[in-house]
Amino acid sequence: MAEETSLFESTSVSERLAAEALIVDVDGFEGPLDLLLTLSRTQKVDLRRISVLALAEQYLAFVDRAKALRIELAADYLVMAAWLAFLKSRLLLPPEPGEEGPSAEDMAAHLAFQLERLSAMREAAAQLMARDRLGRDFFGRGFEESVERVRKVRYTASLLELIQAYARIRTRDEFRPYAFDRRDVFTMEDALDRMRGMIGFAGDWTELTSYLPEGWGLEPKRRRSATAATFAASLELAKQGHIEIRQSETFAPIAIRARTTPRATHE
Amino acid sequence: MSDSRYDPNEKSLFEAPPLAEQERMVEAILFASPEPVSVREMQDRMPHGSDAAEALAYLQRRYEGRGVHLVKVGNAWAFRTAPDLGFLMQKETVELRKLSRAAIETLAIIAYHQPVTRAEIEEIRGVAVSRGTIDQLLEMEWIRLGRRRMTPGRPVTFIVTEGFLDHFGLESARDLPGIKELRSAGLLDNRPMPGAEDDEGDMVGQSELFEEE
Amino acid sequence: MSDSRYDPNEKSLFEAPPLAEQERMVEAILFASPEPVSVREMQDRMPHGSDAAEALAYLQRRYEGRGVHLVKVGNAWAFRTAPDLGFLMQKETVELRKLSRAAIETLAIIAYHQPVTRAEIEEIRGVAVSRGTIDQLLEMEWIRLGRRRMTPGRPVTFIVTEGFLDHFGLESARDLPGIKELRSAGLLDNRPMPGAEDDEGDMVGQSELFEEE
Repeated sequence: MAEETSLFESTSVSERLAAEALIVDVDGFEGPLDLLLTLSRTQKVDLRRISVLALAEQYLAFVDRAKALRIELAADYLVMAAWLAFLKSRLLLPPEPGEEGPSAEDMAAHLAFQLERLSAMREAAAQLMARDRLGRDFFGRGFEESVERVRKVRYTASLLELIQAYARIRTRDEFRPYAFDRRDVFTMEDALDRMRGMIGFAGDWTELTSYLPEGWGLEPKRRRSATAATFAASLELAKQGHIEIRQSETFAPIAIRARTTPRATHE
Repeated sequence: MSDSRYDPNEKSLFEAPPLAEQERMVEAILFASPEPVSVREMQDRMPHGSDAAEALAYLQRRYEGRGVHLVKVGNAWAFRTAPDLGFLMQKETVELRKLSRAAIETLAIIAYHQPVTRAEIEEIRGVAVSRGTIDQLLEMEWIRLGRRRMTPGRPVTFIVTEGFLDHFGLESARDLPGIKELRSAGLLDNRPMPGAEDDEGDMVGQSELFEEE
Repeated sequence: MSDSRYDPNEKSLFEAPPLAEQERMVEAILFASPEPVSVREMQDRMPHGSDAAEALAYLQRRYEGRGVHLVKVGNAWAFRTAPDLGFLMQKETVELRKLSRAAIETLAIIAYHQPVTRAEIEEIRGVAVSRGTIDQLLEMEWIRLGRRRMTPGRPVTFIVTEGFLDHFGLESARDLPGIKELRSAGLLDNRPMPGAEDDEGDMVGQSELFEEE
């Protein structure tokens, strides 16, 4: 069979065997229809004039032989065998009166059509693969001239986007997500800077609260932050030996003064 | 003609370059590209008022019988070496990927029956189509997804690509070998098994493709 | 000539193909090769008895004045598109891109507050304005320099252009809606927080905030 040969030419034997092993289990047939097609060729007639009855018998004989050889047949083959056995009985027996469904002749004709169509597709595939092919028989341009892609980027925006952008800026404070607001935070670093500049003049005990920066003494939130920072800074300065701290009793005002004596004479 | 070079900077805005110049332009564009170029793209790159299709017709005639031919691939055009000179090109030959028998048959069924569903391919081959077969053909860009079939389940369909046409030197799927005979013999029809429910609805097959254009 | 295809299998061993055929061969070889091909190499690939150099001379003449030329590159030959058609080798694609958030905010501030200095823009946005953002807007010709502000340092101011008004379909920058209008038009879904209402009072825009141009 010429078209079969050319079909096979395009595959190496090992690949073909591997592919077939995956699909079928008997003699390299690709399913029952493929097996039927092969069997039909033994009748040596045009597929249109094939005896479906004879073909059914051939197929059933094949399946019997496979069973005798204890070849495990895929379900597909067995389904087809059952269907062909049914078809065979229908072809042989006269139709029962009042029987529903398609006639045996119609079923047989359809099977013949399927075989003819598969055969035609095989032939078409072979013809297709035998055509002159790009990269084998004819060739494209080998050298690729660089087609410069001039990418022009044009930026655009709509009026709505413009307006919304502006609105976003102007109303940012209303709906921005939580962010730590540093405006009301007086840091220890700030306090240290401030106190270092002032401490030299503090020869006498001075209340710590008088070191609070201007504008931080009134609003409670700011006052708390500034007080905490200033107290922490005073501890740091005391530790470094620049100042002394005293508090007469619990919760009494804290006072500080600059140290005049070296740290070594710590009392 | 060779002196009347076209200078794009001197063109008056609405005057198309002479046809001979347009022919040169189409020639240059196609020579520069290894892939087929659509008429549309040529037109876009050519000066205003050009008629790429007309220039192509002239160019095609000019290359008749030459060592390279102008061929049509779908809606695009490309220069390809004359097939009879393939023997000179061992150097350029790329190792063609080996396709399994199942892949070749599946490809042919898609080409001849497109748009076609997987169920229809299986019906024709009488065996399940492995996922790998379809994947391989998709990966080679020889097939792609077509429109979904308007039947229950809305199955996807497969059709062949321009790359497929280019590879097999076909202008369109209509030029597939023997397709006319197959159609007139009714072998491209979908004929459901008598008595079986026609769950694919009207499987129009290639006829759909032909009506479309 | 087109019918006298050369079949390598039929050649008598020592008879060279006709020159016209040799020309076709050279044409195909040069076309398909990714690199320039030397005469020597062509000769090696062509049937025995061929004269690549002579065929090449004919081929070169044939391509004179065409859209592609046969050019010599070192010791080798190649097809190249005609230099005067270089402009066809450009494919212009216009890509529309959205302005960045920084750019559109800056633009909005300029539109609402013009003439406005960079320092003022930064104050309103609350973040520094990069040089690139201003440059981009200048380049798009949506903003331009206004008069210098008569304050220390005499900073430049920015104003929007006719092109800007044109693009956004505005007759003047004064037509831009205020925050109140935006809110009543439902363009702002957030409700003002208590006490933040005076934000709008702030937004005096062009004339009040800064001196008129």
